[in-house]
Amino acid sequence: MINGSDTGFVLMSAALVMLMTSPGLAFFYGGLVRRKNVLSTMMQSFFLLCLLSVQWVLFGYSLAFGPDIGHVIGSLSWIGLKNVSMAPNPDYSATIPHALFAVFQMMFAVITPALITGAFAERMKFASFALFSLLWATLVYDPVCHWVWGSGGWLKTIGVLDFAGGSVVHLSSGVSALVCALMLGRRKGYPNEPLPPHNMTYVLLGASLLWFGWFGFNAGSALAANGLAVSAFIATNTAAAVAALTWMAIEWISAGKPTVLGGATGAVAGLATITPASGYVSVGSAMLIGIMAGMVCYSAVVFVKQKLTYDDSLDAFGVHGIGGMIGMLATGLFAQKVINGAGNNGLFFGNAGLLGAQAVAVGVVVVYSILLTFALLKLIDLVLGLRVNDEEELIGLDHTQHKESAYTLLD
Amino acid sequence: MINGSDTGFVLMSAALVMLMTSPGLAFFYGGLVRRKNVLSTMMQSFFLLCLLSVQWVLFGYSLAFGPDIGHVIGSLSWIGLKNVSMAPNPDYSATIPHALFAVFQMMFAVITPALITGAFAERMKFASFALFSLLWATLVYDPVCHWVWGSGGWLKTIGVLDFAGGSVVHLSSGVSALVCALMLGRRKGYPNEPLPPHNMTYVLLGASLLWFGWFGFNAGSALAANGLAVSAFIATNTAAAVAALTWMAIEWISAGKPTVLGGATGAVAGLATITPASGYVSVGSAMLIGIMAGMVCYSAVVFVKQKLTYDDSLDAFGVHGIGGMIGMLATGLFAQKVINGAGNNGLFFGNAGLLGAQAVAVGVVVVYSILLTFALLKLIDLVLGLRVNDEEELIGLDHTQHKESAYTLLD
Amino acid sequence: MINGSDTGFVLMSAALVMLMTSPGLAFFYGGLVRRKNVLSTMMQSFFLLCLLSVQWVLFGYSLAFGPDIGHVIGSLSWIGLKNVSMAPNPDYSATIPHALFAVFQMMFAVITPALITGAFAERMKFASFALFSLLWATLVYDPVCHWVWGSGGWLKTIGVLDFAGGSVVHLSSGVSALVCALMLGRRKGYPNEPLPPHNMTYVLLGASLLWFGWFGFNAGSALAANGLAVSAFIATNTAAAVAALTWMAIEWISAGKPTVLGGATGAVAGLATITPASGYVSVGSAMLIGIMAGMVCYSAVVFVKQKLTYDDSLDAFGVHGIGGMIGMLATGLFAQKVINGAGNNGLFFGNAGLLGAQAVAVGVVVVYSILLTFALLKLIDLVLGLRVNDEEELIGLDHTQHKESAYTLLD
Amino acid sequence: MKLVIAILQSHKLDAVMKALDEREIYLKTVSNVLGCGRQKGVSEVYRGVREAGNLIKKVRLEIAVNDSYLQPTVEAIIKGAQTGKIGDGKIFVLELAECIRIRTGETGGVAIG
Amino acid sequence: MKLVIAILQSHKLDAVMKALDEREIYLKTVSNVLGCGRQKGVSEVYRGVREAGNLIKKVRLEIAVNDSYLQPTVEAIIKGAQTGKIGDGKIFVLELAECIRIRTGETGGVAIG
Amino acid sequence: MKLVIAILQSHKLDAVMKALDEREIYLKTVSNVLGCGRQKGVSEVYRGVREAGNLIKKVRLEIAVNDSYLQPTVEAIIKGAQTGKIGDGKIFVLELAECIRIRTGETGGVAIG
Ligand SMILES: Nc1ncnc2c1ncn2[C@@H]1O[C@H](COP(=O)(O)OP(=O)(O)O)[C@@H](O)[C@H]1O
Ligand SMILES: Nc1ncnc2c1ncn2[C@@H]1O[C@H](COP(=O)(O)OP(=O)(O)O)[C@@H](O)[C@H]1O
Ligand SMILES: Nc1ncnc2c1ncn2[C@@H]1O[C@H](COP(=O)(O)OP(=O)(O)O)[C@@H](O)[C@H]1O
Repeated sequence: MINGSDTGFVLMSAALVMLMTSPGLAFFYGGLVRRKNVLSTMMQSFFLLCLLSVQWVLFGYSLAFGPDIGHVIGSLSWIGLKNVSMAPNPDYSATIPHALFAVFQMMFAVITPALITGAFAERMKFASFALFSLLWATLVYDPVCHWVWGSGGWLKTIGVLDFAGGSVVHLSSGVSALVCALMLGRRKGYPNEPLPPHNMTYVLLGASLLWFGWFGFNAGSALAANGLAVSAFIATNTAAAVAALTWMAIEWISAGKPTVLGGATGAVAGLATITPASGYVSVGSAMLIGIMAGMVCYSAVVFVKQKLTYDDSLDAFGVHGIGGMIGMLATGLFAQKVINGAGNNGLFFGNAGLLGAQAVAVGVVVVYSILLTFALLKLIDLVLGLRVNDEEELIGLDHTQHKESAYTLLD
Repeated sequence: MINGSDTGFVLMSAALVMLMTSPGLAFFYGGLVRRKNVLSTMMQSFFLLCLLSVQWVLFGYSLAFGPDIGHVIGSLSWIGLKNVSMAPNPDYSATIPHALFAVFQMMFAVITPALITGAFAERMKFASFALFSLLWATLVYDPVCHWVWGSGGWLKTIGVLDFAGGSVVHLSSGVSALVCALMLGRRKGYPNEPLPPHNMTYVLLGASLLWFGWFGFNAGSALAANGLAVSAFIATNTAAAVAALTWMAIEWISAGKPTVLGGATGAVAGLATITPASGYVSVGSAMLIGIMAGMVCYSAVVFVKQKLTYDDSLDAFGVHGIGGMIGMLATGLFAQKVINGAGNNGLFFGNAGLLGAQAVAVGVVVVYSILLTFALLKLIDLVLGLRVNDEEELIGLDHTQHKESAYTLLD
Repeated sequence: MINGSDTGFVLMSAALVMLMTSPGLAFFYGGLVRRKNVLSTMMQSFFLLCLLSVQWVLFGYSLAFGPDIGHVIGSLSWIGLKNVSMAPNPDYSATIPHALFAVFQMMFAVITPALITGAFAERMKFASFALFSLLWATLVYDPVCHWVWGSGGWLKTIGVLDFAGGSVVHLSSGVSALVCALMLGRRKGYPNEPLPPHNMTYVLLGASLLWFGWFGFNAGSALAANGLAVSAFIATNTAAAVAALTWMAIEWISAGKPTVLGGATGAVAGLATITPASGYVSVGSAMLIGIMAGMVCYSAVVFVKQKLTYDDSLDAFGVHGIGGMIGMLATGLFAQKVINGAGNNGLFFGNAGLLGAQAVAVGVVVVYSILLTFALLKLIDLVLGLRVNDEEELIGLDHTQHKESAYTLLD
Repeated sequence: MKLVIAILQSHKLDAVMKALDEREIYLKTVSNVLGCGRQKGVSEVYRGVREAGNLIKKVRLEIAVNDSYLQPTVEAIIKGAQTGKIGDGKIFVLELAECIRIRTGETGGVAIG
Repeated sequence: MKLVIAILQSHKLDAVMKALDEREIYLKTVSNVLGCGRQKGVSEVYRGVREAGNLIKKVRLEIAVNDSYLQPTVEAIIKGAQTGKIGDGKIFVLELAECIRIRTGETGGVAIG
Repeated sequence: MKLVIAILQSHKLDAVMKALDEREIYLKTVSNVLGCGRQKGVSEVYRGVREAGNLIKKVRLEIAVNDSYLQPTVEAIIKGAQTGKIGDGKIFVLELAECIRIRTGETGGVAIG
């Protein structure tokens, strides 16, 4: 039966998740790039909000959550939200309108490809980006989402736990981002020339709005205004805070000063990492997960990337890919049935099986994302080309892709 | 009887609508003007949040929603929110405190005159703006609001449907904006000199916050956390996305590139247009309405305005006036009783009568807004003058109207 | 019994209060400082969000709200949120999970020390700031919170009313800010050289987000989605609007022009002032309180500070200290049992006793905050020193404390 | 050849550019500067504090001209920028030793226009 | 001694700096300017309005050199900035009467490098 | 007449202005520049990457003076800006051919002050 409190709470949560993509992610990423590319970077988030909203309504939701076909994909019987009514669908949520579940999930489908854009900032053609994102959402996101969350999805069936999208959202986008970074190649000048963030206050604005919106993302994933939502809220906030402190502490010790970018990045890493675990773990476990997130993502961003010298411009892989991976595995370690009866116990609470399932999910999502992203990029490279030309890259994408500039110069 | 879920949902919705005016509209408009006028532009939104909050509590709510006098205006028996208690008023909302209905409506009364400020940006005297807005809110907004939404209001009585303010908010303000643009005259230099937006990232921030807040505006207008709110939420998001895509597609075809400003403007046009229809139409209809919004508002802003060379600086008419008009008529075409039993069927669902009522509402609101706005501006021109003088316009309104500047120059 | 509507409403309110600290306060304060210090200023808010989130979970909540010890402090039996379950704790809130009450209160514990940072902007060492804030939160905030709000707290026992934190949040931080300003000494150049705000649009963004978040702060403090929350919402909005108008009116009369900074500051002063009273007073009283807030805080900021020439850089004392004080006393004047049965009548409604209790609370909090803040600063000065050296102050704290700069210069 | 540097009120730039266009002087370089002159700072008021910062926003115009164009350039600037009130700005003229067009490598008088 | 002032396309700055480095000319001062030359403004489009603002973002490079370094400096700038298309910019050379290093008070040719 | 151009550390501007005021040199024009000199870039660290951008924020001061004021101007700048550490900046002196006050049209030495 429809429950008003749950409905109101999930409606507001959906709004909060929308805010994460734009202005949240738009400003987080936009502040990090150079002045001449800020609009093109923000545009990618904003455009995906538009594009995926339509894709989801038209067929994306049906593919991801529609009646199961062979455990791998949803059927097309819900296209155009046909049969998605205001009655609840107990497979997904017994107390809110089915259409609300669909629109809440829409906001996840929107932000996931937007996360990837961190990898190809400052050099990708707009048309190619748009085509890639549409295909990726359809061929990667929708199936993976079905496997993990769809009724009948095969990863769900083997017991994988992913509360709010560690594998579906962060791992899939993060790994794909790495493939993008490798295939697009580095920005001109990277890593020899300095490419400092053009507006760090935007980065902080974006990170703060992401943190705020993440309450809708994780607590909202309880799909009810209940104790589980509260538990997820606390785990989320705690992991974000701890990961940010961890990151800053490492900087303080190793480089002498904690930085704003470190704090912001650490918080986002903590948020990404706690995501799959947020509805299954205690506040103490959330702290440990936050510490892991801070330490491992820091290493990935600062050491691994610099060693391998690929140009994941805004660290979509280091933060979301690695964070999603740790989070999925940590769920296999720290999950507790006393926190969430619908979940399972993890290794530290006597059940080794869960960790296995989580590892399978990680492996499968990584491999599938790599293969599909690779194939899609190859294809688009043939048809449209991936990168703007050198001259356009030098002039900047705001001018060359959108005929606009972000700021005027004269007062 | 008071229902906690509905109360909580409408409280949050009211907060979201407040956010639309400032920082939402403040940044959307503020980014579009030149550096020297950004504070004066933002100030207009912020100031109206303060001014109208008080006007509404003191007498605005009573005029708009108070006990009906002759179908045209509310009586003064609710001034100072007298008799507006925590018990529900079933005329307006059976499940939330009457006072909550009043404060939710307050946020609509706040944003409506703020929308007009787009027309007189960069040249209107602050005192004249303040006086105009107060009078306009009292003499235009409050009566029109009563006609359409007030218990006993004559447009309501003839069956006009306006879910969240297509006529009350967008049409009334948009048409008045056109009158303001014509009577104030053009900015110095317009249209010969380039007047590019001084900060496009602010425009995107504002547009995104408007989109976010619009969930409170439209879904909140269900006044309950129920299926209708969900339906309005989806229609809103869909129309915004489709209108933005339509706008960008037109640009892409006609000018070679989609722009950030196009996307942002298209989204706002879609949001304005879906507003009156949002609680009465299916998601499919919302798509069609979005396409119409994109195409017609684009034409109004790009072709009509440039042909007629009036200076509606920030396109308050082209976006909100035209959007409100299309939306009201589209409601007459696409409304469906199966979506909202309290509504009616539109032309495409077998009932031509509704379209007639909608057309009457459009005609009446247009004529009334034009006449009153014209008269008010004439009056204020006599008393205070409307425009700053040439020197002040050159120096900029931030300095001359507020003795402030937005940004320092030296680092 | 747990109530879903209340749970959902308080969850969202907690998210809103989180938003107040960062980006709300971060941008309000960050816009006011000079370019070279903007990151260090914003960082203080963001860092406290991280630090206090952890402190609160670890032991802060237990000290403040844990089982009472001698009416002065909570015991340590709730450390790590032990025994803070998803069942309600009727001492604090009968209808929401106890853990939700804890996390809602967390956001108050976060913002309170962040308010103080306004006093030492642009000159305090980061390490000293961090240590000070942690100790202050533990030794000032937690006990004061226990006295006023903790079950068994002695100020609560004598009948002090503080709905959402006039004494606990604003008075304690504002008075401590004054001590900080005095002990740190003035910024180099103050008051002889001009130190204009480097980005007034950020100030407006911050103030607007504070206003928005304050609905969660005050209405959320009803801890239920009910009439009391509605009443607090209206009082909050009204007082903010009236105080802003009052401030701008004074400027208009005395300096010829109303300013954006005046409007923003007035609104925040109104919000701070109404905070303790918001759940106890009528909308009419809220107006009067708003006028008082505007007039008295204006005098404190403009006349008193300039006369005494201490450098409370961002007016944390003048706005929050004075505002909290007036608000606490005004609660003693304007409170009404008909608004909130759990409250009491104030002097104007026939009960002089309440004013006495409020005055005691003000006195106690002022004296305690001064003494402890003084002692803490002395201690930290010995151990770490309080101020950066002259060279570092000249170069700016962004570089010297965080090795970052907020904006790049070349396009 | 001369290099003319003019410091103008920001809001006079458009008028000056128009006056220069009339004299067919199209090439120029513009930048933001802060000026400190006889003009008292436009007083701004922040929370009651009058910030009489005497650094005022100005615009700096740089124009390289052949000698025969010096007179018209100066005239145009004065025409566009003069109000007769304090703060109108200054024109500085420097001897220009050489001018090179990067595109072609041309030097001297032909490179200037 | 000479003062070389060059107006460049913003995105050519890196290449010019590299070319200067190769010739061991390290000291310079850079600023943002808006240029108005033969180049038509990069047309931007805002709500259908083509803003052919003919003020285009450029970078201004200022390099003080001893006379013997003039030639390499000019060469390096041309090497780094030349595309052959309109908008490449100009180099202006002024006679430098004196140069003083603030740190040491040194003057003349030794102070320049 | 001379045109003095000084490149200073941003945070020394106030001290320099004070020193100039003491010598009754009030008129000047200030702008933001990025300097590249012997000073190694203040290293900033973004996600572990040390951005040793060798372009450092500086302030550019332009003062037109009559010849008799040249010495005091240079002295004042040195007094206000000198720390003895690398990065203190440079002073460049150019011959000023003409100076015109836009407000009055006055030229030469009287127009400078
Ligand atoms: N001697 C000078 N050196 C450098 N800049 C100057 C000089 N004199 C004037 N300026 C610039 O010209 C601007 C206008 O000068 P000001 O004295 O205010 O006006 P006026 O020329 O009308 O007396 C100043 O703000 C400053 O930027
Ligand atoms: N005579 C001049 N005076 C000042 N600046 C000039 C002059 N000529 C060119 N410039 C600057 O150089 C830039 C490039 O000049 P432009 O004419 O577009 O290119 P080109 O040198 O290839 O013909 C201009 O935008 C302007 O900033
Ligand atoms: N030859 C030059 N040409 C142009 N600018 C210079 C020159 N030499 C120094 N500068 C400017 O002066 C600043 C300070 O110079 P630097 O070499 O760092 O200090 P110092 O003068 O103490 O050796 C530089 O950042 C640069 O902006």
